[in-house]
Parts: sequence; C-alpha cells; structure tokens
Amino acid sequence: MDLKILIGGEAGQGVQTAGVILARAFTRMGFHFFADQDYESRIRGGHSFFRIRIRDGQILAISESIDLLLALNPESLSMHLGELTLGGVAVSDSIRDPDLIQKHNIIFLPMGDIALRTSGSRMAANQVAIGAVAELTGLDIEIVINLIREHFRQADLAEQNVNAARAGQQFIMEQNISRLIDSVHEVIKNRRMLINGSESIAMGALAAGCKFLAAYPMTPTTPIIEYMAANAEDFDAVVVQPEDEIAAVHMAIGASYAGARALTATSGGGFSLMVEGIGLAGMTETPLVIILGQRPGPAIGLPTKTEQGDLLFAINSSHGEFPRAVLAPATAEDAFWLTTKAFNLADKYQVPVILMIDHYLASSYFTVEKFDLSALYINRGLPLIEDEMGKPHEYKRHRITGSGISPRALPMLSQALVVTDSDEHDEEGHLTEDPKTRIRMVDKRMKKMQGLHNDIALPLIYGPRSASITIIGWGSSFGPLYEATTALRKQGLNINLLHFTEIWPFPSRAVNKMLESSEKILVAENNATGQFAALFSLKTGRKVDGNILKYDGHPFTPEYIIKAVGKEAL
Amino acid sequence: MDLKILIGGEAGQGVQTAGVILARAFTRMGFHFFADQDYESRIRGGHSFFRIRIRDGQILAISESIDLLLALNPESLSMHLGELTLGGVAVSDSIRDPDLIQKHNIIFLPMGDIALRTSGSRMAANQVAIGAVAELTGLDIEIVINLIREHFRQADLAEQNVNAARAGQQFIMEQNISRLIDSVHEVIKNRRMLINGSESIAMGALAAGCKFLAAYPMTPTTPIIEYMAANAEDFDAVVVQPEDEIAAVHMAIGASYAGARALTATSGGGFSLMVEGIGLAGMTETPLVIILGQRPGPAIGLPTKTEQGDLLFAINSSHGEFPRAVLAPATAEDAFWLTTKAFNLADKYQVPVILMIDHYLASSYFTVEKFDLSALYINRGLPLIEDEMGKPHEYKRHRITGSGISPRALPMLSQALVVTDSDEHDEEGHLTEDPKTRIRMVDKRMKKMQGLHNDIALPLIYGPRSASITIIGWGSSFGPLYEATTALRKQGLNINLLHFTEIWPFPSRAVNKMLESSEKILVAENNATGQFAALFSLKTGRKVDGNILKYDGHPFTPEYIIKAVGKEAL
Amino acid sequence: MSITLNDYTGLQPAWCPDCGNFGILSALKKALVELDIPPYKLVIVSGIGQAGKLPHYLKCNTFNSLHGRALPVAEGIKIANRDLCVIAVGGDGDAYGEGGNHWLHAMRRNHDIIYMVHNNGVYALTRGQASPTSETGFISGTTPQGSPDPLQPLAIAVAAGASFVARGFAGDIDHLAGLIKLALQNRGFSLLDILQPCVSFNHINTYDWYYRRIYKLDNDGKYDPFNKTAAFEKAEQWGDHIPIGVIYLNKRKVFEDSFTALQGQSLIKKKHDVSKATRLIENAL
Amino acid sequence: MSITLNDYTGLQPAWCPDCGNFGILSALKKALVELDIPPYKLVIVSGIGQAGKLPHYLKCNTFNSLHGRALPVAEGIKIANRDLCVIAVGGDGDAYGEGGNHWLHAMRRNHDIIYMVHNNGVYALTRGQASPTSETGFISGTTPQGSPDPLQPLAIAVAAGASFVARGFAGDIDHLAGLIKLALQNRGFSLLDILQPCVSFNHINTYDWYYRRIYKLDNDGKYDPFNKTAAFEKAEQWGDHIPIGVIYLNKRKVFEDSFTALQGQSLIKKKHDVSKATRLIENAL
Ligand SMILES: Cc1ncc(C[n+]2csc(CCOP(=O)(O)OP(=O)(O)O)c2C)c(N)n1
Ligand SMILES: Cc1ncc(C[n+]2csc(CCOP(=O)(O)OP(=O)(O)O)c2C)c(N)n1
Ligand code: SF4
Ligand code: SF4
Ligand SMILES: [Mg+2]
Ligand SMILES: [Mg+2]
Repeated sequence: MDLKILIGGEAGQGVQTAGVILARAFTRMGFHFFADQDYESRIRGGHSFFRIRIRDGQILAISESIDLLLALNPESLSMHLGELTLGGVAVSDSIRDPDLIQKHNIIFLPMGDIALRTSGSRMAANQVAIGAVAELTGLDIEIVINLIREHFRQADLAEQNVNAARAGQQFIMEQNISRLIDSVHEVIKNRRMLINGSESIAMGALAAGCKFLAAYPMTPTTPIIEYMAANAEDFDAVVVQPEDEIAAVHMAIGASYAGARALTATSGGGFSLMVEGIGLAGMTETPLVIILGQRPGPAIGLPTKTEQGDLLFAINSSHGEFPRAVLAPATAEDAFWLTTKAFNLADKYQVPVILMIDHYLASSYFTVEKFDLSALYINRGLPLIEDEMGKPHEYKRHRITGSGISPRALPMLSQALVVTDSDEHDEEGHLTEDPKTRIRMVDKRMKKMQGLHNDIALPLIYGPRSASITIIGWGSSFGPLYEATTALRKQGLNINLLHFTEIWPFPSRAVNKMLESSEKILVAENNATGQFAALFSLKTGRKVDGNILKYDGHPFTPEYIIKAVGKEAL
Repeated sequence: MDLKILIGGEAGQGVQTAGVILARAFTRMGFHFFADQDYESRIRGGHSFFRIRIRDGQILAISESIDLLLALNPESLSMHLGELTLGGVAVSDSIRDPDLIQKHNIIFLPMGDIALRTSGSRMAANQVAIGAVAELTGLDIEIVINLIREHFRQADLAEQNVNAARAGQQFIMEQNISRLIDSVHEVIKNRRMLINGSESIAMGALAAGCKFLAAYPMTPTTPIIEYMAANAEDFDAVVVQPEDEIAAVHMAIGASYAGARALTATSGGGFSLMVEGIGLAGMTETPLVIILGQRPGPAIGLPTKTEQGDLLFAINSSHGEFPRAVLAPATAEDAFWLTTKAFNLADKYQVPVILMIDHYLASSYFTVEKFDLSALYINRGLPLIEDEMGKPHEYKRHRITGSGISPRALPMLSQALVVTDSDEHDEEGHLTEDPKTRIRMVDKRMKKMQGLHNDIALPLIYGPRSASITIIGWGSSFGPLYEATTALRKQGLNINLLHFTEIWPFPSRAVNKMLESSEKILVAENNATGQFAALFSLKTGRKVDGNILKYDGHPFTPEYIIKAVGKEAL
Repeated sequence: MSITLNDYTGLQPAWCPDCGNFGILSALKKALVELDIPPYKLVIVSGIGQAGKLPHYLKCNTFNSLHGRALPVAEGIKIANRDLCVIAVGGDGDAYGEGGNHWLHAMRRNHDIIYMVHNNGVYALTRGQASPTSETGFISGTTPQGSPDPLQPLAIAVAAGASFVARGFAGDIDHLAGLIKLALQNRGFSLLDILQPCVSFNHINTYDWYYRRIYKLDNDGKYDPFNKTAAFEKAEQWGDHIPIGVIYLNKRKVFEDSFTALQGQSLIKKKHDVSKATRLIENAL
Repeated sequence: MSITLNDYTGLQPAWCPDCGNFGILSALKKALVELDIPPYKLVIVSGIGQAGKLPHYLKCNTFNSLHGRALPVAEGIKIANRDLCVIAVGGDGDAYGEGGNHWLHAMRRNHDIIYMVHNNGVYALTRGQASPTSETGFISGTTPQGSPDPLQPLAIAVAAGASFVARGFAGDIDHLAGLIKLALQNRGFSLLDILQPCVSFNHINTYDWYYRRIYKLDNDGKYDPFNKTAAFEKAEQWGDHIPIGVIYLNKRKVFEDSFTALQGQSLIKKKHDVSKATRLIENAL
C-alpha cells in the first residue's frame, strides 16, 4: 500500500492541524508515513498544503502524485487536481466548474456548511475533512476523535470539533463511495512516534542536558525554540528570546563558559549575524552548538521554503581560522542523535558545532520508533572539579596539551580562575602579541581537528557496496535519494547512494576508498551551485560527473531524482 | 646599494613620524624604498618599529637584516641588535651594557638630552635621530629640514624640531663616523610618490568618484576612512562613522541604491557583522565595494598584526548563493587601480565586490611613479536617465536580460519607480514565492558570474613562462615572493612566480594552461590552513605539492621564502 | 495634475482581514495625496515583518531591506539624494528589537527621515512571539513564563532627543494621516509609533482595548511638546490612559546639514571631477 | 582570611600614564576588597577598547569578549551561575555604539549584573575617533566637520527603566569606589557611567574640565533617586554642572526571577535527568 493524501487550503484554515491529526491516527494504526508541508510567508490567505504519504513499511520521502486530495478552498482544487493519480479522488466543497467534475473523480463535501451547522463555526471545516478522510481510508473514527480531543484541551471546543468530524464521516458514508484502503488495520500496541525535525532536535537538546537556549525567532527554527521553551521548566532549562541574534549567540557563549550546555538556533540571516560570535567561541574555546535551519537565500529569500544553500558558508564562516564541526542530519531520527552528538563534540573539543537542517527537514513529519534513551551518551569533555584541581592557582585555561584540548575549570566551582580572551592569548588566557605564542596557540587549536576527524562518522552506502553509478547526497535530501536509488536499482541500474550526515572535518581518505569502483559520481543537492560537490572534489581530489540540483525552494522528490539520473546516465 | 634602516621605540615616541620623514627624504633623492611597520595594540609604551629599505632600483619587500638601527629606547636596542649585518651600525642613547658596545658597532647619541636641550622637550628625540641618519647616510640635511617643516604645520613647533634634527646631525658629524652611503645623490626632478596601501585605496576611491563611505573604525582600515574623511569635502563626498558595522554596510547599500558610488571598509570582526548586508546587496543587485583589511583571527586575534586568513570566508560569506568578485592587490600601486576596478565591476554587474588587503599592505610604504589619471576609466554600468527611459511606467528594476544585468534607473531621476526586495522577487522587484520565478531569478543573478569571469584579469607570471617549480601567491605577499624567486633563480633554480590579484571568479582554465610545465607547485600564503591552495586545487583540479605558510602575525620576508623553498625543493 | 489615491495603488495586501495595518496604509496614502507628493519622489524603505510588506501595497520607489535594517538604508538614501522624501517603516520587533541600535543613533544624529513603526506588541510574521513592546507577562511560544517589562519607545525617543516624536493609532485613520503629514513636514528625524492591533496574535492590545484608553493630546491646548520634561512624562504614560498625538518636538541640527558636500545640489547630481585627484598625488610626493 | 588588594593584583597595565582608567581600576579593587569578594567568585566580562583590557589588570575570572559584546556574554554567565558576581566593563564606543542594542535591552529586561562604562568620549584604542558621547562638533579623523550631538546615556537609562543608574568620575577614587559598592549591592541591572579622562585623545573633557563642573548628588539630601521625572532631569544635566552619584533607583522584577529553573540552586549545579525525556517521547506517540 502507498497512499498519498494532500490537504490544501488557505493559511488560517487549519491545514496543518488536520494533517497532523490524520498522520497521528495512521501511526496509531501501525502505518508508517511521511509528511511534508508547504506554506507562504503570511498568516491568513494564500495557499498552503500538507502532504501525507502512508505505507506499511518504512518511508522517508514524499511523492509528486496524490491519491486523495482534500481541497479546503477552490485554489487548492485547481492547483492540485493535475497531480491526482489514475483512480485518485478529490474532495471539495466548491465545485464551480462542471467540466472538472466530469473529467475527475471529485466528491462534493460542503465542509464549511457542515462545520457551521455542527460546530457553530466554519473554522471547523478542516475537522469535517478529517472525518471524510477517516471514512474514505477506513480509519477507525474513534481513534481520530480521541486525537481531536487530545489536540483541543478545552472540552467544549473539542466537542464542537468532534461533531464536525463525525458529520464529515457521515456525509461520505451516506454516499457509498468505495474505500481507498481496503485492508483492515488494528490499533498497534507499540506505538511509534510522530515527529518532525524541529521537535526531534529540541527533544535531543533537552535529553542531552542542554540547559540554555538563546534564540531569536526565525523560520524554520522557531518551532525548536518554542518546543524547548514549552518544556524548559520541566528540564530546569532556560530559554531566552533576546533583542537579536548577536545577543543570542553571545548569551549562549556566556552560559557555556559558566558551565551550562548551551545552544542557539537560527536561519540564514540570523546565522550571518552570528558568525562573529562563532569565531569568538572558536578563539575562547567555548563549547557551543548552533542549529542552522536553511531556507532559500540570499538575504530574506523565500522564508518559508527550503534549500541547502549555506554549506560552504557554514564551513568557512567567520574571519580567521579555527576548528569546528558541521553535521547535517538526514531524518528526524538522525536529528535527535546528531543533536546529542553535537553537544558531545562541542564539549569534548571545546569548539563550535554547527548542525545544519533546512525547512524541509524541520517541518516534515516522520514515523520513528521510540528513541532508546539508554543509548544516549553524554560526554562533557574535560571539566575539572575542585578535587581534581590540585593546585588551583596553577590552573591555565588554555594549557597546551597533546590533543589541543585544555582541561576546563568552571568559574567558582573551585578557586581556579578561568581567564579567556578574544585576543590571541597565552596559556593563562591573557592577551599577548608574541609571535611564538601565536604560532603555538594556532597549532594547539587546529590540533583539535585531528581529534574531531576521528570522531566524525563515515558516510553510509545504501545499496551495493560498489556500483557503477554513485549518487552522493547530504543532510535532509536522504529520503528522496534513498527511494530514488532503490527504485532505479529495481529498474536495473547499477547504482548506490553515498549519504553524508557528518560533513566537517571531511572524511576524505575513507571516502575515496568507498568510491573506488564508481565510474560515475553524481552529487544531488538542494541548491544552485553544487556546494557539496565542490567540497567533495576539493577534499577527495575526485571530479564529479554530474550535479543534480534543485533551487526552486522545494525539496527533492524521488521522481525528480529518477528523471535527473535518467538524463545523466545516458 | 641596499640599505636597511630600523627605527625602534615605544608607542608615542614618534617612530612612525621619523620613519615617514626619512623615507620621504630618500624618495626625493631619487632612491626607491620599501618600508613596513610593526606596533602593538596600545597608545603609549610597548615596542614598535619602522623599517626602511633603500635601493637604487625598484624594491617591494623588506629584509630581515639591518644596516642601521636607531633605538629610541633600550628595548629596541636589545631586541634588534642581533639583526645587524656585519658592519652594521646601531645608534642608541642608553648604553647600559659595556659588553655590548664592545661586541657591536654602537654609536652613543643622547637623543633625549639633545632634544630637551634644543627643542625644550624629550618628545623631539625622534628628530635628533633623523638628523643622525641624514649624516650617516649622506642625506642632504636641508631636504630633511624641509620635510620636518611640512610635517609640523605650526611654525614654532616645526623650528623646535628642526633644531633637534640639526643637533642630531651635528653630534654625529663631530664624531667623524664613516658614512653608510658614499655615492652622492641629487634631488630628482620627477618626484615619485611615497604612499602606503591605505592611502592608495582611499585615493583610488576618491578618484573613482566614490561619493559615500560609511565605516566604523577598525585596524587596519581606519586610515582609509580618515584619509577619505580628510579629503571628502573637496571631492563632494560624505564620510559617515555610524554606530556599528551593520549600519555601515546598510548605509552604503542605501546610498548606492540612490545612485552614489558607495564604499565601506572594515576588518575581520566588522566584516563578519557585515555579511548579512553583503547578501542583501547580492539579492537587491545593488553595487557595493567592501574593503576587507585582514589581520590575524579568529575573533579579535592580533589587532595590529597581519595575516591572509579570510579568503575562503570572503568568497563564501553570507548565506545563500549570489555573484560577487574578490580582488586582492599586490602593491600600493595595484591597490589604487584595483580600487577603481572594484567600483567599475560593482556598477557594471550590480554586485558586491570585496577588495582584500591586510595590515601589511595597508601600512607599508612604497615608492610609486605618479598615477596617470588619464588612464583612469570609470564605468557606471547601465544607469538609465530620463531620456532613455521611453516608457518609465514599464520600467522593471530586475528585468531579465541575456547578461543577467538589468538596466538601472535611479529613484527620482525619472518617473520610473525603482522597486527592490530582500525577498525573492519578480522582475518588478515585488516579493514572490513562485518556484518558476525563483529559478529564473537565481539563474539571472548567477549569469553575471560569466560576465565577471571575462572581466577578471589573469594572474601574472614573473620569471620564465615555464619553470619546473612554480610558486603561487596572492595579494600582499607579492613583494617578498617576487624578490625571493628572483634570488632563487640567481642561485640557479628553475623557478617562477604566479601571482594572483583578481581571485574570484577564479580564472580556472587559463591558470591550468599556465602551469602545464610546472613540475612542482608551491603555494605561499600568510595563514595556517592554506586557503588559497585549497581554492586553487578546487578550481583547477591540480594538487599542490607544498604549502609555504606563515601565521605568526608577521609578513613574509624574502629570506623566509627562500629558506622554505630550499626545504621543499629538496 | 495632482496626485490621487489611484497613483498609489499597489499590490493586494496579504494581511489578515481587520489587521491594523490596513488603517496605517490608508492613512499613509491619504497623507501623501493630501500633500501632493508624487510616487517617484518618495522612497519607502522597509524592514521585514508584516509591517515590512507595506511598500509593496503602495506604488512608489521601494527598498524592502532586511529585518531590523530599514533605518541605515534609509539614511544612506537620504544622504545620496536629499531631494527624495524618505520614509522607513517596520514593526516593533524590527524597529526596537533587531534594529534598536540603528534607531537609537538615528535619533541622536537626527537624520532627516521619517520612521513609521507599526507597533502591534508582537512578532506577527513569525507567528506570535513576544516583542520588546509586549505587555509585562505576555505569554507566547518563546515566553511561556511571561515576557519582561516592555520598552517605552517614546520615552527613549525623548531621551535620545529625537526631533519629532508622535504616537498614532491604526484605528483612527484621519488623526493618523494628520500626524503623518506633520512628520512629512518636519525636518529631522521623525518617529511615529503607531498602535496597531494584530487580530491574529495579540489578544491583549485589541482595538477595543485601545478605544477604551486612548485620548488625543491635540485637544490639550496647554500641552507644550517643546518641553522635554513634560514630554518625557507624557511619553511614559501607559495603562489606563494612553495619549496619541505629537508628544515631543525638538528643533536641532539635522545630520545632513553638517556636511559641506550636502549643501546645494544633491550628492548624486554633483559632477565628479577626476582631476581633483591630482592634488592628492601631489601631496604624496 | 579576608581579601586584600594583593589578591587582585594582575598584569601591568598597558595604558598611558595618567589615563583615567587607572583611577577606575583602583576604585574597583577598593570596592571588591571592602566588600570582601574573593576573585574566584567574580567574573569580569569586558568588550574591546582600552577599557576592555581592565580584567587583565585585575586577577579574577575573565571573559574578554568582542567589541560591543560584553553584556550578552555577562547575561549568559549570570543565568548559568547566579552565584557569581558578574561585572561587565567597556568603553563608551563599546557600550553605547557597537553594543547599544544590548545595553538598551539589558536595562529593559533588568538582568542582575553591573555595567561599568569607562566614558572617555572617544574611541581611544583605535586612536581618537569621535564616539557616541563625544561633545557636539568634536573634530576627529573620521569627523573632520565635527561629530553630531552626543547621546546622554543616563537619560536613556532612566527612560529604559534601569534598576540602578549612577555616574562616577575616574578622578575621585573614593567616591567611585562607593558607587561601585552600591552597584554591587543592588539586585538588577546597574549602570555605572564613569567619566574617564583620556589624556591622549580627548583634549576637551580633561581632568580639569571635569573638576570645574562636577558636583556630588550625594550631598543633596532632598534629591530622591526614586522619582523618575526628577531623575530624568538630573540625567539630562550636562555642561556647566555635571552631577555625579546615584541618579536613579528603580526596584522592579529581575529578569532571572521570571524563570522557575533559576530558583533554588544555580543552573549549572542542577543535576540533569535524562529520563525526563521519556515524557517527551510519550507525547509524540
Ligand atoms: C535577521 C533576522 N532575524 C529574524 C528574522 C525573522 N523575522 C521575520 S519578521 C520577524 C519579526 C516580526 O515582528 P515585527 O518586526 O514586530 O513585525 P510584525 O510582523 O509584527 O509587523 C522576525 C523575527 C529575519 N527575517 N531576519
Ligand atoms: C566589531 C569591531 N569593530 C571595531 C573594532 C575596533 N575597535 C576596537 S576598540 C574600538 C573603540 C574603542 O572605543 P571605546 O569602546 O570607547 O573604548 P576606549 O578605547 O575608548 O576605552 C574599536 C572601534 C573591533 N575590535 N571590533
Ligand atoms: S498576523 Fe497580525 S499583524 Fe500580521 S497581518 Fe495578521 S493581524 Fe496583521
Ligand atoms: S589612549 Fe586614552 S584611554 Fe587609552 S590608555 Fe591612553 S589615555 Fe587611557
Ligand atoms: Mg510587531
Ligand atoms: Mg572610549
């Protein structure tokens, strides 16, 4: 089974609410699904949609076609009708064009009217739609009703919405339309999580013991801030929204210097403002995790769309030279674990770690098995406590060691004084202009790249260990790339996927080995200039045979990749 | 002749004043010279020096050895005595250690006392030193006196200083010491300019018609701001020192949008703060020139020292993807012409252009033939004026054209409305989220890279067209590299120099051709990670055989390069 | 031929129905038409936020800048071409949060531009987080335990010596248009803070909330906007009684007047003479 | 064993002889010793400038941050470990120029830290450019036609509702030490603007210039620093008579008090319990 549902409507019509409730209902029935969303940079009106794809087994990508279209407004119908599969069904409450009804399989459902009649407000039209979907797909309506009640904590509001949903189901039932899923499913015991990239990162940060987040709202990372803020009290954490991103990054640096695991999260413009601070973390050797949620640039660009356009900027950001790590999770599950790893690397090496996601990963929903917290590992690096200090007066914050890592004392946890400086400094942290010390301190800091190199996981190969065509991807595009390469192999192509989620320091040598037998290397990324391809060539010395690029603000689909590979493979 | 003079003393002792007066005197006598300076980040005390190297012919680099050391304080004597050449002379007013006098050729000159006696203040000790140098090198004392008078506009102050200088000369004369230069020189007619990198850029900007500079003080670019401010009135230009660098870059963008050639200048930290604005210039297609004066990073680093550590950051700065050019002059003369070119490129392609210098180039003095202003070319690109508008109401600021360049109207110069946006926009400049328009606008903007590519000058080869060893350099390190390769060739090495001053877009194909017969490629740069080498490899696909790096905050010397090549060439 | 509302008709606004921004847009158009300012002589520079979209819904020279960065762009434009009428617009987050430093120093230096701040007490475009002017304890996604005390922008403006400080209300278009006209006639930095109900995210400072509190200073014949201390007290007033109108006037030197280069013709009209560089070259000999 | 001046002896200052910063350093040491605060309980966060070098010349926990960025770092430190005594220091350019926005919002939010601003009316470390507090018409390398009107930082601080606003003078060490002690004892944001002669670059606001103008508010029994309007007027006073002392006091909620997580033990001492994440996982099912 592979069912694709799209709910479309204006901003403010509750498209996302409907989508999440439905998705959650499907998960409870044991289905896997993947959902992404698309909306404009406005609060009311315009066009937005939520796309769900449901399957029996694991699934990590959307698809360009739709089996069931729920159009909450006329535009949604006209915009998406063309995407319906053969035998696909559209549900709409505004059928103006009789020709359309002729040509397509459109069910008339007066959602607004039913909502008004049953709940007292047209606002509940989305619930009517949910009820209809339940009936059309054989979803147990009681599960849906429970989820509506969970969603609306206020009892009377919940009941109004429940009524609307029931009426929607009723309306469809009375029309005797055949169901889109005929197999019978039961509620499963071991529920899976329904989680998007943002939630996953926020959860990862809290689980990893992040105690401080300072961040300024910016799409697509605002949900991370809001999730952490909502749960901060319970985790003894503090979330601060400061005056700007410059304050955010420096507050996080301050909190980290004092000993708290600290985070900031932002997007392109905010990240641009933060880069001076990132250099400060590099120079003062203060652990810092930065979530960089990419969206199409430059400047404001397309604030609610997606892109992978900031890679080379992130790797080279801030003036001067200092060690750092750059990670880019592939899925929501990955995002959770890589967030915890980001904190470990930051603490262990006392460096800034940039975790790159994008609008697509941040806002897409995945079904994920429950995170196994017993596997969660916390490494705070080398913080010294009073007993270990021995001679606190001899403590040197920037002591030169073989690894480049200096043991960290925290202010006030002992008599040791913790001195650091944005100027070049000596081992004690005091400013110096001595050329010899300068060289030693640069070497000390850069030495940490070696350790980081060892801790960076290699990219994974999906498909045969060696193949004549290798597609390379990084970060969020994993799902579509995975599905596309799997499909291409089924079509007989000798192809595999090499996917990177830990990008810097770049694991050059290992990668070269992995690609020994690949005759053709294609790099797929969501940008216009092929940034990862450039990095790959630089670091491996290998030429890339083709770039698969997409920079219209929308994520890859498996179909897009398959078509592109088709062209390249000729 | 190759005479090397070093004047050392505390900050506040007038080391630089003395150096510049001497340098100017030598130029007037027809000598060529090169001078660099070194000082700490403090106003009084510490150690600073000014180093001059004088020759009959062109000279572009310093040398590690000294023929004449002028020590205005005891530290300068002890720190630099070891650098004296055989037969070299030191002049000092504090000889505490008789052993030293024994071992070295030290002339006792009570500069402070003489200054006090002749001028009424110990402050004029540097003038006493100048007089001494005149005598020791056979400089016409009257030329020196004239220059002192030019320097101190206040007549009585000038006379006090003149007296001090004369007394210094007298003191040496009485000691019957043999001169360091015996050839007799005359004042030349066609004077050469004495100019440092900062002055050259500021002069270039004013000559190019830059009407607006907004900049926040930061070493090493403050002198550029101050030079332009001092001459702004005369050029009908405005120089603004705003609240921070973020304001600076945006003010410049505003002024440029309205039609003024606009500039900002900063260093690492300030540049980090500006990168969001640079992306704004990229997105709104507003011409903008940014001077990036590098100094050792990260963070504050070594504020008064030198480094070439910001290259990859500059090329990749700001989130998202947009066209830009990056230039890096090799000498003060170059800096003048490249500044004018930067404005032309910015206007022609409506892009940000980054001109990279560093502390070394900014503060080093060169002898340069008078700039030939008749060769100065100004290209304002495609600005439309009223007559050309035809139908102003049909004007579209971001019209898509074959070259990617849209004709520019200026607000109020016609009825045409000039609309632009940091969001992705349509041809009219209004925000849009349409994917097709997005692709067309990205393509339009990136198209300008092709034009830029054609306008970027190729790097030059110094020495034989082909050689078995090629040293590659970029920007300010030209002088030492040029001198070192010349010297190495004299030693019999088959070596040439390929030097880049126009770096982005990178002239890949042409460069590959130039290097066809080089067996060994060494890249020399003033940083720790070999940034240019990485860019070179990425863009040419050629491996580099060795990196010559220096990251102690000090510039290359020919000696350093020669030693490094010696090691690599083994 | 004089300017009509038609000349200023721009794109269809993407704001929520009933948003206070509509009132501000109408008042601005009204003021521009009444003062007969043609679109080509006007530049609107905006930041990012709901307010930042305004110039697209008008028809004039437009520079839609970054979040927080309307002012410096506007300042650069005014310096380059002082014949232009330059208005900057932004939201409260844009102006007083991200752009706070530019705002402070624009007032201090007294650039000859107008700043219209659509103050809705919330970050609307990003969906409802607390802003620097949110009421104390404002609960939002980023401030579940309540936001800290708000900034009183007008008090800061008086303290910074802004040349013209006024407060308008999006619910009173005529009064607001009157203030905009006064600002357009003022030489120097004019701050116009406009109370703007956000029907989607600010459920405290609603139209009604304002209707019950607002009073017009204009009717108080005794109020002297040139008295700084009195202005400070008025600017501080908030809660049960909220004054709208001109709060403070301060005639002082305009930034642009301190540059010789800005006298006479506008900077961009002055011809460039390369040969002037000869003097610089001579000086370097 | 109580703390002595010796405990606070740091590196040799690289300031010019007679620089006002020496007086500030002495006053700070004096206050710390008199309040018996041990170096390991104190963090000084500084920006960049001559003032920013101060913590190196003392001996204590030190975070020498970037130009303009002392405050946010200090705020983060205080939140993470509220047991620390957190002092931020910077110059006038650092505090009111580059860092102006942080300053404004630190006062608004009322973080429990002290900010000592060495106000010398000039950018000293970069060799003498005008600063936001340079006198009107100050001629410098970047302002050959004179700088615009200065900011009056204390007036802004009063308008922003800072909890403690005082002015000290580097030439009066005892008085200054007294103010520092009061600031150290205040809960909430304490702004201490210190008039600091720069003998190398500011030839207007010299020691003498100040000696002739300064008077102590402390001696005026009738002055009530809790009266905001009166404080605003005092804060505005400049020219012939310049008040030093405590200008404004405003007891209001401290930022750190609005977070449950900051009650009880300091944040960094609270044990992390991974298993709490179970609830989040459950919620996602
Ligand atoms: C540097 C940067 N940070 C954050 C954002 C995201 N952002 C866009 S609008 C906005 C705030 C909007 O609030 P306000 O300025 O009050 O305008 P309103 O939408 O309320 O009119 C934010 C935080 C951005 N675009 N750029
Ligand atoms: C982002 C940034 N911009 C500029 C500088 C250069 N800079 C260093 S100190 C300083 C100003 C110093 O003035 P102030 O803050 O008043 O301190 P003072 O030296 O007068 O004590 C400047 C502009 C910098 N280090 N970083
Ligand atoms: S969200 Fe608020 S400010 Fe934005 S358009 Fe809607 S009502 Fe207006
Ligand atoms: S330059 Fe001024 S502020 Fe700096 S140390 Fe010297 S006197 Fe003090
Ligand atoms: Mg707002
Ligand atoms: Mg200062």
